[in-house]
Amino acid sequence: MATRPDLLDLYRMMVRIRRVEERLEALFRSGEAYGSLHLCIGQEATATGACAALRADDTITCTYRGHGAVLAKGVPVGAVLAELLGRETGCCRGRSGSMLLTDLSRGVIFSTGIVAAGIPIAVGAALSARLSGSDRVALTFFGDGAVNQGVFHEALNMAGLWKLPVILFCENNQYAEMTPTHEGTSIERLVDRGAAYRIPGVVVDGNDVEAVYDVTAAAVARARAGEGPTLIEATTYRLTGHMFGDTQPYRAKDEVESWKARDPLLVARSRLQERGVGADAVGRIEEEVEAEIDAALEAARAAPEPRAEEATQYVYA
Amino acid sequence: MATRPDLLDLYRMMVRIRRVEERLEALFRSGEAYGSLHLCIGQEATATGACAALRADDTITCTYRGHGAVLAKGVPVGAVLAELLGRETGCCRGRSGSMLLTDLSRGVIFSTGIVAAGIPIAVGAALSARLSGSDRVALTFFGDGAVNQGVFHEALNMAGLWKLPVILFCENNQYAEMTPTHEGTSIERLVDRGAAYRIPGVVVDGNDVEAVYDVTAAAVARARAGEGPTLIEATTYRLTGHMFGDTQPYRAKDEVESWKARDPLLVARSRLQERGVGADAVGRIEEEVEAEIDAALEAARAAPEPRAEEATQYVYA
Amino acid sequence: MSMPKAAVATEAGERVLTFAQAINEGLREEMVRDPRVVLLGEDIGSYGGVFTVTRGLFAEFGRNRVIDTPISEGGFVGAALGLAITGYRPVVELMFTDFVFVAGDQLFNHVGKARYISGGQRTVPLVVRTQQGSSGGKAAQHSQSLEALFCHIPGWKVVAPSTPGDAKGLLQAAIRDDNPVAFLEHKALYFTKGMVPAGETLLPLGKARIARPGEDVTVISYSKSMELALGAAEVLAAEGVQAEVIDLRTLKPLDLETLLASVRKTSRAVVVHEAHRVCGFGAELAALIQEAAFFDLEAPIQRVAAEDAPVPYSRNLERAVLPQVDDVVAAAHRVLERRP
Amino acid sequence: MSMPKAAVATEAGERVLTFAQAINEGLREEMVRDPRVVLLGEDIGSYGGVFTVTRGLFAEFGRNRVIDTPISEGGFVGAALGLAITGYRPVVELMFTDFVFVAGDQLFNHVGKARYISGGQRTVPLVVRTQQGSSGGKAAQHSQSLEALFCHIPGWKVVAPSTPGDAKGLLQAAIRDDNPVAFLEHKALYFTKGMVPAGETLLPLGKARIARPGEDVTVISYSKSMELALGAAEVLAAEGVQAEVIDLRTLKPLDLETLLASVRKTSRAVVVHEAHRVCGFGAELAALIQEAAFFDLEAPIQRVAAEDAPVPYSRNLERAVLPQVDDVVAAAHRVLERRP
Ligand SMILES: Cc1ncc(C[n+]2csc(CCOP(=O)(O)OP(=O)(O)O)c2C)c(N)n1
Ligand SMILES: Cc1ncc(C[n+]2csc(CCOP(=O)(O)OP(=O)(O)O)c2C)c(N)n1
Ligand SMILES: [Mg+2]
Ligand SMILES: [Mg+2]
Repeated sequence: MATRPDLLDLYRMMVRIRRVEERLEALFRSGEAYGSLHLCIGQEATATGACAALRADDTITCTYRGHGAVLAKGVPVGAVLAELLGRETGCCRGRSGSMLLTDLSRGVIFSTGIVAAGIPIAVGAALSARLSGSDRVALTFFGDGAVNQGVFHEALNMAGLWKLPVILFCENNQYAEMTPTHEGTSIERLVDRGAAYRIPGVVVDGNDVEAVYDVTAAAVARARAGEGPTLIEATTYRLTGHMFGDTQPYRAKDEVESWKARDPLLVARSRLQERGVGADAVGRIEEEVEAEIDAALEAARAAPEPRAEEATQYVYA
Repeated sequence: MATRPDLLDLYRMMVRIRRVEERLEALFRSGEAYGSLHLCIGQEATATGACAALRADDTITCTYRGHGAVLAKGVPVGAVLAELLGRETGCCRGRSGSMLLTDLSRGVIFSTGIVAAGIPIAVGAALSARLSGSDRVALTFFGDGAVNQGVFHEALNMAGLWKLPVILFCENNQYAEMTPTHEGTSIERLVDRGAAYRIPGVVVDGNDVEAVYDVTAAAVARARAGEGPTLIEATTYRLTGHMFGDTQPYRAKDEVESWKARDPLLVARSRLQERGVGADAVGRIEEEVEAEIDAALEAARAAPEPRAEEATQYVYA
Repeated sequence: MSMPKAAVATEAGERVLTFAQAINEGLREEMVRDPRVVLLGEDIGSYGGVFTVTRGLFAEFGRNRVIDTPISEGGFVGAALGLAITGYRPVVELMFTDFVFVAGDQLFNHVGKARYISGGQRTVPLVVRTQQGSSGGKAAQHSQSLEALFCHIPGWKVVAPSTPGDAKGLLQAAIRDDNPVAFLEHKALYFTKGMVPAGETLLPLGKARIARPGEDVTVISYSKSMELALGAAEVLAAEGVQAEVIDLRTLKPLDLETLLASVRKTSRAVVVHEAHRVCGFGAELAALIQEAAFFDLEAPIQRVAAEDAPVPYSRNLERAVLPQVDDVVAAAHRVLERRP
Repeated sequence: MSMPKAAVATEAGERVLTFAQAINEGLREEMVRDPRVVLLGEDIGSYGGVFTVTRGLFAEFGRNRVIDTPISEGGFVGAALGLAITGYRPVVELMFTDFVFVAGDQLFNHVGKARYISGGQRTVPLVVRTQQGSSGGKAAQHSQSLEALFCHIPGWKVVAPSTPGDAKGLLQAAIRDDNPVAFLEHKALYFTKGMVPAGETLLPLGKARIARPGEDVTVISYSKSMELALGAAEVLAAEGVQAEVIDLRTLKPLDLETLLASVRKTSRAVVVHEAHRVCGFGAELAALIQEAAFFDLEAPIQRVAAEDAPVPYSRNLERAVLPQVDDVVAAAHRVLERRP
């Protein structure tokens, strides 16, 4: 198994995601970005830890709450910001917006706005790796609500049956939209569903980026070795609403506060401190990330919108 | 719990189903019945034992392999034969044919040709019973192949979550069409899937009609008592092809022969013998059933076809 | 958004309500009237629905009447069918019309066919409320309009209101109808306002409305595209052209009589919708009108609809793909000017 | 049913094959030519498919090329999409077109949109083979024809061949096409016979074929309904009416040019298909033809298609719901006789 990346690098990625999300929220507020926006603030450790365990040629599928994963897989901030500003320089030339981000060159093969629908696509990517003799793996992100959708079941059954190199990564952020996880299913640990497909399951603290890295790296190693899929349930929490505009009447302030105390950035920062990394190094990251985003945003703003005459281009090859 | 019905009565129903199926096969051969035909020969004990545990007001949903269940729930032979001859006197006025038999007055609320699709409908019928304060239960039949379909998962999740009075009855006849069960899923006992929904599961010898009755009656009692759903896996075997015309190249003659030795009618007959029921009583049943079917077939043949002018009637209320 | 208290059923008069409030009131009154009416859907319970349509209903009617479901559209549409054929009158919320494809098997192979294949035994009083169309930037999987699909597969009635008053009246009729009804709301209409009668407001399914009378050209539309039709009529009026604008309100059954009477008068027709042009409902309208009124027509029927591309994110691409007022005006010009 | 050994790719000449054999041969040749072509579906492996189409391929190519799936249509269409965007060229068998509704979300929200929403990054060389229509008595859930749905939602090409030779040639072109292609077979055609070229048989997608030339009326059809069109043309010929019969072969992209040339010549058009009339592909054809050739038409375009009812079981009801040769003849009479 590969060695765990430097925590400072993981931290930098989490800060990048957090700051991009905050920036996007502001851009929505001002109307520069539009449509719908699902932030992953509070969940940066899952995307970051999981993608850190992947190679460049490994693939991921993401949900509408996928900005973090897309960035963590290496898509430049500028390509994401330009996409959400509807620019031709966006990673999807302004055709996808927030929910459908794709960057094949970085292995982001699909993001979907349909709950659970990325899972069978990832199973196909894993089958593709198997058929071509590659030791590439496919990882698919989905939420706690997705485990009640039919294709979750169908995809896991195929993954288990064919022992495919796929990592089934469930981000259990305690809610599916406004509905608590446990109003959607009667089982306690979602990961226990793996047994229905002979897929081993593991629960991990989703706010601890190193723990996430470790379980994902183990699952990746299993998959590369031909030992089949792993179901990972990362326990986490979204610190903002389900989507832009959600006023969150459905949860107590206490609950949010208790999770804020376990903010994945805080967790990483205090661990860095324990390990003797100075406040200046951490602070520098903040500055560098801000500068990176400022520059990316400036470039995105300066970029052209897609041409209306090309509105029907890319429907067919 | 209700007392187990007389084995001779259960046997009579199984003989009725067997002889109707054989007659239908002949009617297909001659072209009097047409379309597609999925026989349940070899599986008579599941339909018979399960339906014997139900009240008249309990509901069932069936598959395209549903003639047996429909008869076992009390639909007259004549209504089924007339339907398959495309007559206006058929239980669905010649609109359904073999795969879609319905008789609301007997609680057969849906038969479907789509694998697994009856399961959520039965969950709805169980919810209906709950909402109306009735202790009615809903039972849904499906095959071993159906457990890999998305709505199986969705429906069981709802059933478990809401603790509905539904009996999930899987007839594991070892094959989904021409594909052995274990090429469709990696788990050994299908019933273990119940754990993914906190639904207790039980495996039963599906060729032993009394055993089937017993487990179903227990599940029904649980359901009526408000204790929720039960998943039953009845191990059985279809002794004919998947459908009319299937030459069964996919299975060894030995295998078929070994199951023929466990034909549910044989099992019941030898038990009757053990219990001292005379050969004449058993023989009389054969004769009575033949006479019943002869009369029903004659009536069906004499009945009118639906009028072409009424072809679009019943689309809308 | 705060909601005025829904009016008491016996109270007379009209009030200004939003489209979402009108539907909410329509649902509430039907639930008060008939205990068999139950709601199913995602986040419709204490939250009141992501578009606020079911607000207050959970508190008033409780969890046996307003049922929050897991994210299992095939499963809960199937369950609603099971309810409908055993005595209930379920109203299902499919959060976005795009999820019709997730529940397609239950909707089209089961719900729509349930009555016919039973030879009339089953009655299926089931309403699917969903919302369609674009509100800007929701992109390919959250902006579709799928009325043609509900019209193509037999067994469904299809309703697509354009005003709050129509929405309430048609919804109440849909709930009392003994057939499956696809009740197609439009996400960009929810916070538009209009006069809504208090109390029972039944509008018959299958009756179109002449939204604006005129003599020169018939413009046929429904749902939010009525804005385009009426907007174009204004522009045309300034040019001296009197467009007759018809709001179909119900697509199936279709009020062909009202359409034909208008087309026979104007000899020219333009149909407008937000769904894709290819095999859209406008094709059916064009085919029907030319079948029935060919010799009354002075020009080919024009369709104004979405291009053959998924709905894109970027604002100016979306504008290029979806129909605009200008496109309706241009189509009217074509039918008015084009003589051989 | 026994199958002749598929012809070697270099062998010249034509042989008589069944429709099923022609598709089998087309698949086989493409699999030999291109190792990226893989098949997925239910019972397609050692059994060779319930309609015998994949017979022998499992033995020849093994389990990595001919992949038997669980009964999980949404799952394996999604997996095929994953394969297609990572370098494979999957050909999926959906056993019955009716199961399109089970896999609808992957087909329409994902496969069809995959290229566009990625701004052209993804290429999706994926073929869905399925079979439609009636072969008698399979009733409401196993007899549908859903081409209009594939045409309505952008991103799919749609092919519906009527002869074994066309089936092979169009299938090979579909497999080499870089877009999702819905390849719609008809269950009642599988054991019909026709001349089929040995070896590579590429027919371009989007080219219609004049199946029978004529001057008096244009009859447009595709798939098995071509039998009705040609049957009616015989009847009409005996009456002295020369029908020009066009086999569309590909519905999307549509060969409008060939259609219009014919309609401009005959001034009369009848469209024929087995799918439901309401919002069927015939509506699109009628709308397009009147848009482009209105002033050339002498009569309204007539549609011959299934009634607005699910396909019933009973033979005589089924005959009443589905179009028959007589209906085509009657439609031709209407366009020929009806003058104001
Ligand atoms: C099939 C489908 N049903 C419903 C929705 C609407 N929807 C969007 S996000 C969401 C909640 C998903 O919850 P979860 O899987 O826990 O993911 P999270 O949003 O918490 O990341 C729902 C219901 C959808 N997009 N797709
Ligand atoms: C959704 C769906 N997919 C595929 C089919 C075709 N099909 C009909 S029966 C069958 C096998 C079902 O196997 P199983 O559930 O074991 O039931 P059995 O036929 O053995 O009773 C298949 C694949 C179908 N009817 N519906
Ligand atoms: Mg969640
Ligand atoms: Mg089976």
